[in-house]
Order: sequence, then C-alpha cells, then structure tokens
Amino acid sequence: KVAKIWPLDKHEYRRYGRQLIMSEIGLTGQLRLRSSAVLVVGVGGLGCPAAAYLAGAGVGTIGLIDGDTVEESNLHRQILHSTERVDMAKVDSAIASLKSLNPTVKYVPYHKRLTAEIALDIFDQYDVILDCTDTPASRYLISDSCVLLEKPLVSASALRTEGQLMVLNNPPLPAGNAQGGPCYRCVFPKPPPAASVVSCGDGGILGPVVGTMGVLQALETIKIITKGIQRSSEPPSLLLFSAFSNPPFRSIRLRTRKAKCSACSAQATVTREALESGSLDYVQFCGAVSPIDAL
Amino acid sequence: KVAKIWPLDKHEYRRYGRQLIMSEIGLTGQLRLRSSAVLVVGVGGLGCPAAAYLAGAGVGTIGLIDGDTVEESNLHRQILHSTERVDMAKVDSAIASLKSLNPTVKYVPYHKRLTAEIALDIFDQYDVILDCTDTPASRYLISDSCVLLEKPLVSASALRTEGQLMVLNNPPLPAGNAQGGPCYRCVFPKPPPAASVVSCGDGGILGPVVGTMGVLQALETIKIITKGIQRSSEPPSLLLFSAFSNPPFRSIRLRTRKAKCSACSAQATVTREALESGSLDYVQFCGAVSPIDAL
Amino acid sequence: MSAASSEDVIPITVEFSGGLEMLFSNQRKLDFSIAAKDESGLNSNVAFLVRYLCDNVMKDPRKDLFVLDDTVRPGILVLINDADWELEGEDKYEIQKGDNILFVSTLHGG
Amino acid sequence: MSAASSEDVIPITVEFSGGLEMLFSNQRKLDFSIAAKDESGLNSNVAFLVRYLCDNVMKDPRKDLFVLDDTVRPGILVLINDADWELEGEDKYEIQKGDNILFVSTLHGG
Ligand SMILES: [Zn+2]
Ligand SMILES: [Zn+2]
Repeated sequence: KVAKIWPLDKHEYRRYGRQLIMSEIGLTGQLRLRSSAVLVVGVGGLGCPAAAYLAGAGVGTIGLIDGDTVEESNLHRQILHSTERVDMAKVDSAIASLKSLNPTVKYVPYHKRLTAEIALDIFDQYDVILDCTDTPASRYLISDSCVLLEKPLVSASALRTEGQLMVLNNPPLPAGNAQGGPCYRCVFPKPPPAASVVSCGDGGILGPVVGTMGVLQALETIKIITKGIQRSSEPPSLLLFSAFSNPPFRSIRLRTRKAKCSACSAQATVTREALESGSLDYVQFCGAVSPIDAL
Repeated sequence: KVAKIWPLDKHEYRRYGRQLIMSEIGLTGQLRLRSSAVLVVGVGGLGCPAAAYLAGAGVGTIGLIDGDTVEESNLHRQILHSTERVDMAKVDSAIASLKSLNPTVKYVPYHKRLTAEIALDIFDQYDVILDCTDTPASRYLISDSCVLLEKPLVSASALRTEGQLMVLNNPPLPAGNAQGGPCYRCVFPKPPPAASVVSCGDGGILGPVVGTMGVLQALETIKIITKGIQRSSEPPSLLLFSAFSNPPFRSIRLRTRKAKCSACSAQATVTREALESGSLDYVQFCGAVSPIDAL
Repeated sequence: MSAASSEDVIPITVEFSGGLEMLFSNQRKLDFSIAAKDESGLNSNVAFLVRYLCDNVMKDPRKDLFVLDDTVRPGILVLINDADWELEGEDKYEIQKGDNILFVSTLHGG
Repeated sequence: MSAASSEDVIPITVEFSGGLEMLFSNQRKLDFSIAAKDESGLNSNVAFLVRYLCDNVMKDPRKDLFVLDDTVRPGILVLINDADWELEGEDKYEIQKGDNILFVSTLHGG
C-alpha cells in the first residue's frame, strides 16, 4: 500500500483554499477544524448563522440541539429555515440547509430542549459549545456544564437592536485554577429578577442584529479551534453591539475568575453530582418566566 | 367594495411580527421596506448574507447582479449557494435559496458583470444600492452611478481577517449640494496602484469575517429604508473590523463631501454623458488587475 | 493640580444600554456633574452615583428594575471606563473627573 | 504645563491595518517617540512622521506600496485619533503628545 501523501483530500483543498492560504488558519488549522466537534445549543436567530459559517469552514462534526419547530415568525432572522419547512423540527430544517452547503460535515441532531439530565452526556462529545439560547436558566446550565467538562463556551444574546458576545471558560482549565477564563456565574453570580427578562417574542428583534452576533460566534469558535484549544491568550472581554448607537460596537474588559465563584472556583458548589441529581433547579433559580411589561 | 382595513396582509403580521413591534421599525417602517427596491451588486461573500437578511426583513424587490458561476471554493463563505449548484449562475443559485426563505419578495436577476453601459439603466430602478463587489474599478463605477442617480450606497469589503463598511452618498443629494453624504471619490480621490490590490482569491478570506460585513450591510440598508430615504442624520463614518485585534471593531469619523470632488461637487467631471459614452474607462483608471506578490 | 479641595462637582458621562435606557426616559447617554462629596462628606463613589440616579434622574417608578438591596440589581453590569467594575473596586470606586460609567442590562434573547 | 520647550520628543502610537502591517514586519501597533521638531526646526507634522516611518521603521523594500510622490499612496487612509486626516489638516497636522495615528489600506475583496 502507498502511504497517503496529502493530509487533506483534493476536494478539501478546493473547498477550503481561500482560508487555507491564510497564516491564521493554514493546514494545521484546517486539520484542527476537521477533527473538531462543535455543539450549537439553540437553532434560532443566533444558531442559524453560527452553524452556517461553522459548516462552511469545515468543522468535522456539528451537533444541533433544539426542541422547537419552525414558525413563520422565525423566518425574518433564522436563515437556515424556509417557508416550506414551517412546522418541521428546527434541528431537521437546519440540517437540510447545512447539508446542501457542505455535505462533508457530520451533523448530529438532538430534538429536545436542553435539560440538566442530558447536558453533561451530550456536551462531553464536543470540543466547543455555543450558547445560542434565549433564557437565563439555559445560560446558567450551559455554563455550569462547560465548567464541569472543561469546554470553552462562546455565548451570545440579542434583543431588539442590541447584541452581546462573550467567550467564557477559555482557557477551559479545571475549577479552582485561577488561570482559567471566567464563567457565566463569575460575571453574573445571581440571575436577574424574572420580571426584568424579555424574550425576542415580547421585545422584538431585528434580523441582522442577531445575525451579526451569530456570525461572530462562528468566528470566535474558529479562532479557538484553529489556535488549539487550551491556548487562549486573549483577555476576557464582552462585545456590546447597539445598531443605532455611534459607535455601534464597544469592547469591555471583563473580570477574571471570581475567587468565590460557585461554579469555577476551588469552593464550587455546582458539582457534577448536584447537576445530575437535579438538585440545581435552573428554572426555579431563575424564577418563573412570565415577562410582563418589564424590561 | 369594502375598503381594505389592514395595511399589511395577515401573513405579513405573522412573518414580520418580531420586527414590527419595535419602535425603530413599526408599521411605517415595514410598509417602507415592502415598497422599496434594493440592488445587490455582487453575489459572493458579502452579497449572500446581505441578500438573505434583506429578504428576511421583507424588502419588496431585490435585484441581484453577478456574471459568475458558483465554484466549490466559494462555499465556505457564500452561504446562499450549495454544493449541488456548483457551476450554476450565482444569481440563480442565490434566488433559489432566497425564494425558499421568503417567497413573497420579488427577485430580479441580472446575469452579467456590471459595466458602465448598463449601470445607470439598472440602478435607476432601485432605491438603495449595495456594493458587494471585489475590484476598485467596480467600486468607482458604482459610486459614480449612485451620485448621478441620487441613491444611497452601502459599501463593504473584506480581505483575510479584516473588513470595512461605509454608507456613502447619504443623504443622496444632488452633486454640488454640500449637505449630501460623501461619495467613494471624496474618500479615495485616486485609485490605489494596481500592484497594491489583492483579491480574496489571492489573499484569502475567513468566511465569518466577510459574513459579518455582509450582514451589517443589510442592517444599514434596513436602517436607511425604515427611517425614510433622504433623512440621514448620521455623520459619515467608516467601520473597521479586524478579527484578531483587540478591540475588533473601530469607528472612524469620515470627511464630508469634498469641495472639488470629481463626482459629487459642483465642479464634477463625472457626468451622465461621460459615463454612458464610455469615456470613463474604469478598468484603465484603476490599472490592469494583476495582483502579484503585493499587499 | 494637587489642591482640588475647592472643586465641588465632578463632570461625568453616564450611559444606559441593553434596555435600561427605557427606565431613564429613553436616554442612552447623559453628561452631567455630580457632587464631589457624598452625604457623609466622603469622596463620591459609584454607590453614591447609583443612589443619585435612582432618586434624581429615574422617572420610572419601577426602581427595582434598577436597584435591589441597595445596589444595582442582578443582571446589570456596571462598566467603568470600559472595564467591569469588579476590576475597579465595585461600588466603592471613587468617581474621577471625566469618568464614563455604563450600565448594561444582560440580554437573553437569541 | 505651559513651558514645554525642554521636551524634545513626543510619545505617540502608530497603527497599521488592512494589510499595511505586512510592510512593517507584521507589527500592527507601535508605541514610540518622535522628535518634537523636524529637520527644519518646525513642529513635527504627519508628513514628517510618514518620512520617518519610511526611512527608519519600514524594512520592506517596496516603499511605493506606502509612499508615492512624497505622501502616502492612494488607497491608504490616514486617521488621526479615529478621524479622517482630512478633518485635521492632512499631512500638515502637527503631532500632539499621545496621538494615535492609524494607517489603513482600503480592502477590495468581497
Ligand atoms: Zn465562575
Ligand atoms: Zn464625492
């Protein structure tokens, strides 16, 4: 037998040529992308563009988790779905589009809402997690799971004309190691009062605002993977986007890991056992979700 | 006959509800979107995401102009195209995707490269123009045409890990009116030396970098239309994006119209006659395109 | 420069984002001056600024959407000159001339 | 504060973007000090800075990709403290302490 001389297939050189020739990616970066697995939690306004650009870049395995079906009111911003796929599971609709864009990626569907019972088992199979969800409860659950399993987390959110983006738990060092990146609980130790939480359904959302944040999530994920996970040197920061402000983008320096964080410090009370036993009731912790005429 | 009571159809309230309820859009903004026509020049890495979010938002008519066919090397960033549509005209491939996302929009295909002979006739039918092209010659031609026809221009570009975005000729007042927004020639009176120009094919491009700029073009277009064309009050600015810099985004204050601009001042030499007669040779003006080992 | 005792107000910029501007009459940016000393004669800090905003600037009656237990409510980030206030001493940070203080509500939509 | 005659250098930040950094050994940001007076004893302006960069900082031999006809080549924007230099007097702008001067090459890809 003849040894394989080329590390990529011929069609991969063609498909990824425009990013392969860049020093920031190169052959090493492309091989890292191909051998990596990324989980997109939530296939809505953030998850659609994020997954599209991750698939385009050649991430080897993309997992998609969402329990919802496509609605007509999603289509102004959730660009992987389509009018003829209204009522289909969002995960299946998204995979149909993604396969058409890049059939060489392995797509793994999870047709359910993320819960504490299943989070760790699923997250364990991935290298980077994207939080594309829309409730405080899911944001705490995703962050806690990422800390427990030592996975970097690319977290974004959007509402009306504004968006926010953070890379958390990066580098993803064990809880108690102060050199690890801060987690969601370091930045937000307590959840917001339920009355202050507004969904896109109630507050509205401009498509390209959430779209921009989703594309930027794909970008941060590609940066993490191609550099080599564990190698982050970027200081923790929060990107704020406000479509009608001048300047529209603003970068904020975030804190490092909090010495008494309940998830990522040496005194962490958020343990694997606590999470799996259901003793951490995320929905309860974040209060009933009944957004009234609040913020 | 009974008078129509609702200004939008029932399905439009469903489809656009999430943006309709925002004060920045509202019913007036949605009606303006529906009655507007937007031209996307170039259906590549910028044009694909820009067109997707414009279609999603309910722009009434979207024109797409591009003379190229889909190549496999496009697919990592040109998310409206697909593997099975390699070799199809880009314009047709894009429209197939866009129709699936929003079949209620009217799509107008132009299967050709933009030239001075056809620019004015086509542009005249649109309210806002997006420059999603990739050569200096097309950028000058598009800007000149926008000035002559008094159309706002949303211009973006990207290469490697960086992107740039400007809204030009906004408000789109007649040449000689100093209150109009600056044009491309105000900012760049002379074209760059041909040896300094690098294409994405030669320099490389990261998908989400050009994707972010394209989505932001859609956003600026939606802002212009929903506010009412001619009503700009935003000072001219240039958004710089550099994916590996900190901070990644930077907003630059640009000059106003240049008193001696050859296109938009009272002394303009770029006239309708000059453009249509072919006496402005844009390719010649910008030098032969033969990017060597330059910038 | 060192003898600043005669100055009795400090000019600052306060900004609201993430929906908080709705509690402040839709103002995203306020330029104003705050007393250099608080009620007890100490240098004005961010805790004093938050009380001042709540009592004198906020017209909306839903104070608990901004302040809870005498400090900004959970889910609001306070940023001093584009840095998390945790890096600057939280509400004990003493306000300096020209400071930019940004209050951002976290967003949860997606 | 008013007697600044003894200072003979001005600390500034110079940045390169849009590919120009490749002409400057891939450096995107340089902090350094420039002489307060130029060869003729006049206050240093941006024209002097451009000459200085070309003669002393740029190692790449392709000078014409940065300078043409004694000024920055067409297609490069010069930004002084985040404003187009056209707003500040172009190359006659006199450099001030702490100025940020950014050279950006226009991009054309799409
Ligand atoms: Zn933590
Ligand atoms: Zn002009």
